[in-house]
Amino acid sequence: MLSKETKLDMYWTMLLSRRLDERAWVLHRQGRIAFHISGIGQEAAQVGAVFALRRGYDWFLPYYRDIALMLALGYTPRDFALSMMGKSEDITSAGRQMPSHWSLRSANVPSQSATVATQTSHAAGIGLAIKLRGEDKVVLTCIGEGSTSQGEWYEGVNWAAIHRLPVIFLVQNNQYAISERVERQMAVPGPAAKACGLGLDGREVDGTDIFQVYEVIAEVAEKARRGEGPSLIEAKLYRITPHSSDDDDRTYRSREEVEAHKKRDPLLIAQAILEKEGVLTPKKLEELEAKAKRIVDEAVAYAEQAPYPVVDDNVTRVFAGEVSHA
Amino acid sequence: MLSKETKLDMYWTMLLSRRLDERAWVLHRQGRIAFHISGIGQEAAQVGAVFALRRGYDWFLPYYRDIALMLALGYTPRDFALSMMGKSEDITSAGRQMPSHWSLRSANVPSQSATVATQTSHAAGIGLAIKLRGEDKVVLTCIGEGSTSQGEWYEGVNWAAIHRLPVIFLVQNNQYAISERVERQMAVPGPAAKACGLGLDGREVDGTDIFQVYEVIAEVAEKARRGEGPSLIEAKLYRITPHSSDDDDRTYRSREEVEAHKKRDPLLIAQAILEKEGVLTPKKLEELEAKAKRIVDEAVAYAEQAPYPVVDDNVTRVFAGEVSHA
Amino acid sequence: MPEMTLIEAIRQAMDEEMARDPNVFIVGEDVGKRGGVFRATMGLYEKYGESRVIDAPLAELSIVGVGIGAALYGMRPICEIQFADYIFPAFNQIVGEAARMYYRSNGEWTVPVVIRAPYGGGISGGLYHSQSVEAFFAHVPGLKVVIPSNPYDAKGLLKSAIRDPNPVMFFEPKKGYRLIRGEVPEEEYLVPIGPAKISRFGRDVSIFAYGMMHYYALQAAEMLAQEGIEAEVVDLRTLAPVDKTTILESVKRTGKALIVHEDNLTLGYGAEVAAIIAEYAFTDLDAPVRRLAGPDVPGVPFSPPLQEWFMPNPEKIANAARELARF
Amino acid sequence: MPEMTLIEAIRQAMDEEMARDPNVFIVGEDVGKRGGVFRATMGLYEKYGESRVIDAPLAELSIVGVGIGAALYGMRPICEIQFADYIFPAFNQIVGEAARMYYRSNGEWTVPVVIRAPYGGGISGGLYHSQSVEAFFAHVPGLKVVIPSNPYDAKGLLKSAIRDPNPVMFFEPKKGYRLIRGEVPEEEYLVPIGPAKISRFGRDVSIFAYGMMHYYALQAAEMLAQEGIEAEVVDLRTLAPVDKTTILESVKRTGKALIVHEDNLTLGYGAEVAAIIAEYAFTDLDAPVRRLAGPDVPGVPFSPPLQEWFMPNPEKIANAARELARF
Ligand SMILES: Cc1ncc(C[n+]2csc(CCOP(=O)(O)OP(=O)(O)O)c2C)c(N)n1
Ligand SMILES: Cc1ncc(C[n+]2csc(CCOP(=O)(O)OP(=O)(O)O)c2C)c(N)n1
Ligand SMILES: [Mg+2]
Ligand SMILES: [Mg+2]
Repeated sequence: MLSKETKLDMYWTMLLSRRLDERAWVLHRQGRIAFHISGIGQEAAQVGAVFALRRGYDWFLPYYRDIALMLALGYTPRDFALSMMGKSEDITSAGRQMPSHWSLRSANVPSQSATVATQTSHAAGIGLAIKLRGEDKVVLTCIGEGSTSQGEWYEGVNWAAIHRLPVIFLVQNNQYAISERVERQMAVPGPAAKACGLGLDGREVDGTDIFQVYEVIAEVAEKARRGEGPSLIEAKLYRITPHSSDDDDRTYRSREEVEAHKKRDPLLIAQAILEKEGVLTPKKLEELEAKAKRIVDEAVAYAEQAPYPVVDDNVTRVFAGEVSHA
Repeated sequence: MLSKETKLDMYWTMLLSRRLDERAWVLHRQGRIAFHISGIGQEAAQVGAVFALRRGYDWFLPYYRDIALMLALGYTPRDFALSMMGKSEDITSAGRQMPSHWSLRSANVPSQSATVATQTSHAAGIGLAIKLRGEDKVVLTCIGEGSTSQGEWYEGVNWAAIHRLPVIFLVQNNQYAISERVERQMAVPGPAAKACGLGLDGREVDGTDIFQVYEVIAEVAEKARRGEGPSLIEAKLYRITPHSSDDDDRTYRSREEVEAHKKRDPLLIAQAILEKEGVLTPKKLEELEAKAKRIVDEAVAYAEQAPYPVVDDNVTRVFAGEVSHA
Repeated sequence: MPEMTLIEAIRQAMDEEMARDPNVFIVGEDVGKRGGVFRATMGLYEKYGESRVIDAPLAELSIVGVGIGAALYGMRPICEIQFADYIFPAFNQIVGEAARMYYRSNGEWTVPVVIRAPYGGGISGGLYHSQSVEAFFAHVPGLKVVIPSNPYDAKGLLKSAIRDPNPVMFFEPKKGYRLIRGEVPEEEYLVPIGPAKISRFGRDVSIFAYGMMHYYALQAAEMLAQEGIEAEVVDLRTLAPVDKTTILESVKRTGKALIVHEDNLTLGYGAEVAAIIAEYAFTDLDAPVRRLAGPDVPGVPFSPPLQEWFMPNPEKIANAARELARF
Repeated sequence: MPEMTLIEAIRQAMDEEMARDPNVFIVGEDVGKRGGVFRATMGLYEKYGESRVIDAPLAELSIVGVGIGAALYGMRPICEIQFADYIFPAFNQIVGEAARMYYRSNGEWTVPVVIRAPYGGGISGGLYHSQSVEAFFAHVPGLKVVIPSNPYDAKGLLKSAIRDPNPVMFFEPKKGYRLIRGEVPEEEYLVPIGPAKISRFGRDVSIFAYGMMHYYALQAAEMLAQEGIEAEVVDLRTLAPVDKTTILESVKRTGKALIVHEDNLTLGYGAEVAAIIAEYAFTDLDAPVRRLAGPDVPGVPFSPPLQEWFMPNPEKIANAARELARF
């Protein structure tokens, strides 16, 4: 059973992610950042999954919408703000990568590219290494439902299934791949249905309910640790925002559809649950909101005054081992 | 119901393929050809499938073991012999490709590469074109079970499933990919089990019984023509020979295993059925054997004296349209 | 003549060819209702319907593979790869299949497919939305590789590409999509695949470029002209097959060659141009063959000063050409 | 010193490194019981077990992708691609992921993976079992590309590759697997990745080559020596990063450069070598820079006379070098 503190912590992480994410949209509208891609509506799946695993021990291969997942792993709003602005202190890449291309060595998050599905076979490879070394770590990798159309995805999952590797494939099914609905991606109802053809456990979960996600991930993680192999979890949710700051979603979906889904906002759902359980009071909520605002304000202010990278030897270095990274 | 003539014709095609294939092994041992890859043990699946379709009308994307399939489509032993020896008259490629890299425009067989699974998305594309034009043609594409591990394969099948294209994916499961058993390729019992995750009809058939294969393919072809979409058929059989003339299968499987499977030789099974039905008499069989020998002898003799390609302008031409192919 | 942007010219070429030939169809990610993420196919879904403007699954390999299959059947697919950066999953199909079909079948089969992809940096796209990939494909016999630098050529070359019986890689400088404007005739025309174009004559130094870099090279030539240096600018346009004649004639005139591309230096397209010049114009040369290219790092960095450092621009081109002219 | 074949040296390198470092493991098609289709891993499955010599599903992309993942975790995978021709399905993983991991993470993550693949023609393999693919990868910053031409180098370079913290593409001239023999010391040694080697000194013309073509170049030099032409032969060995210094010093001595490879001409590796020479050795040159390469057709044809036509050989190399020496 989750303690009150943990539940509150989970809620807080979602809230912080939401406020940071919203701020990014504002910064983009103000022309202060070049690009933003959002996790709004997907926070429950991401935070629920992380809390079911062991931070600093298990491995994570997220995808670009995993802001909340990264915050749950210790990545900070300041880190994100620095990355959005391409500043030198960006800890993921020193300003080389676009924002939301995560990397966090301290939390066992390898660097990610933009090319969808490439992380899937990496997750399998990490799972294989864990198994070869006889350890009990678990790997979680996330992806959008559209990206499961890639042959890459299939090959990675297949490896994990054959070798019964400790990998959890979490598909965040937000029903769109940019403009394309899931019916243009697959002839089955959803990604979970793909599991039967690959020979692993496949399940659907309501991705707007953080506690349901937590339960499912905790259960399959335990299975993975026991050597019972990988699982494919489809978290059903909805992409409330346009695909990215470059997108205009009015060309392909109605406002009514989006509004209807806003009623299933995972943040509001968690809030309602916690209020009912008496964990969250109006006063506490106000406090948390104020704290989130302060943290986000500070993060943005810090990043804005932080220096850009300078063009030095480091920028031309493409191989490890030429210098010692002591 | 198949007529006696047709049944005999089916048997004859298998027999001819077998004798041609055996001769290729002999030629290789004698150092008269550089390479051979065999279809022995897979003839029933191949010939059964072709007879269930409309030759000269439907489309075929075979794989390298489909000697019998190609003979059923009108490719001749002489064509094969010319190709084995890299002679100028090789109709698949004028000596450019290794043998068993089929191409036969007159029978709607596009040119094939050696890179496994690449034909799968081509088959989907042809199926798409057929659907776009509103025609009732069907596409058959073959592959080995090991090659269904390729992401390529998955992507091609996925297309056909989404668009309900008239494509039959025939997997010839001969239980090995070179030395690797099917358990190293997938975590499901066999390729047919992959269909459920892709959203199309998947079936197993005894690939050593030509008449069972015929029935199944005829049925799913009819479905495809009616616009009811693609099917995935797994023909269970066994690769009786080494992978190719370069292989030594004693390093990875026992002689007992191979001998046991020789008892399920599709040629003997068909022979027994036809003898029982009175379609095939000892005399007829003798006749057919003699005819096959004569045809194969002649094919090899012809190919051996045929000229090699000469190095001319044609050999440097890499683009269509530079000359008119009148 | 109406003026239009690069992307409008590209859209018009597809529109006209779809109207002309019912075998032409478009397949790619978000090309339908969305009209493509850069809006190249805007309006075509509404005009030609979902069977001719097909939203593909998110899987580039099969976008190309399905295109190849349809082309074998006699269709004329235009495959859109959303960003050139995402063409690698389809590499096997393009290099191993499309490029070889004609040759390996001794001419029995052809693959009339056009593969369009926006490429290039300078748009804050970081490593995975900025890449130049032309060199990989220009190395492959059996592929034509085309990169237009202006609306007129873009329209005329794309129409030629769609009608070509061979696979054509058509890379579009996305930074120029809305930036580069130019006149485009109302009446039908084609620009042939093959010939390069001398877009500015000069006697002091030849600058070879394509796409966005050609646009910058013209600006650099303007700057140099004010200093009395007359640069000749050659728009390579068709990278494969390469137009050796125009390259060599230009070097014969100027004796000096600068090749510019935003792709990284090593084995970028400039290597081939330099090698051709070093072999066939050796006696015409009176200076080393110079290449100005993106640095040899694995992609264009995102951060503004790093991106600036990576990308060639008019100033950098002018500097390199000036140095060469003074050699 | 014991003499051995190229493939024995390769096997020995893997064996020694597996014995030395428990993180080293092999993954590929048929590498286990079968010992690889060319027998490069023969005996290693028996010695190290199925958890360190892993028969992969028939899917190159994930052979490399799984290798990358394991490398990120700290393992030292050796990924075997059965034929270089089948590396294209893995192109996205190699070029987009392995090559960029270090750079994109500002050095936080490294991918110490070795990707081995037999390459090259002359073995009646036709279009899909003969290919040279080094140029694609030598174009990609972040990859090291190594091609040995003899057992000594093969062993020493492969051991260095396995210990290298970066992704290394290791291409093996398969025609030479059993043909090329040479002495290999009993004691442990490494050959560093990076430096080219002048394998024969001469003053008249420099021949740059690697792999099988280097083997032939030495034979050509013998033929030329009998005619009084002293060819210098440079074994490039490491194609990326390229050893400019050795190349330029050799050209300084001879004034003449011939580059030989079996990959097709256009944008083959020779283009880069020629471009480097044309830029940095311009004043040393007293003849055009010559390239001898496979013709620009999409693959090596199968039929004996066509294969013969495609492949460079000692005679063709000697002819080209002779012509250049007489320029
Ligand atoms: C290989 C590749 N092709 C195309 C893209 C461009 N792209 C970025 S996100 C995206 C849609 C992804 O949809 P989905 O997997 O459902 O994830 P979502 O964005 O909906 O969370 C596309 C097409 C890419 N990043 N990588
Ligand atoms: C992409 C690719 N990788 C590797 C090979 C080498 N290869 C040729 S056949 C084969 C095994 C194929 O096994 P399967 O698909 O089961 O077909 P079978 O040969 O058993 O009929 C392999 C690995 C290839 N041709 N293409
Ligand atoms: Mg989605
Ligand atoms: Mg098989």
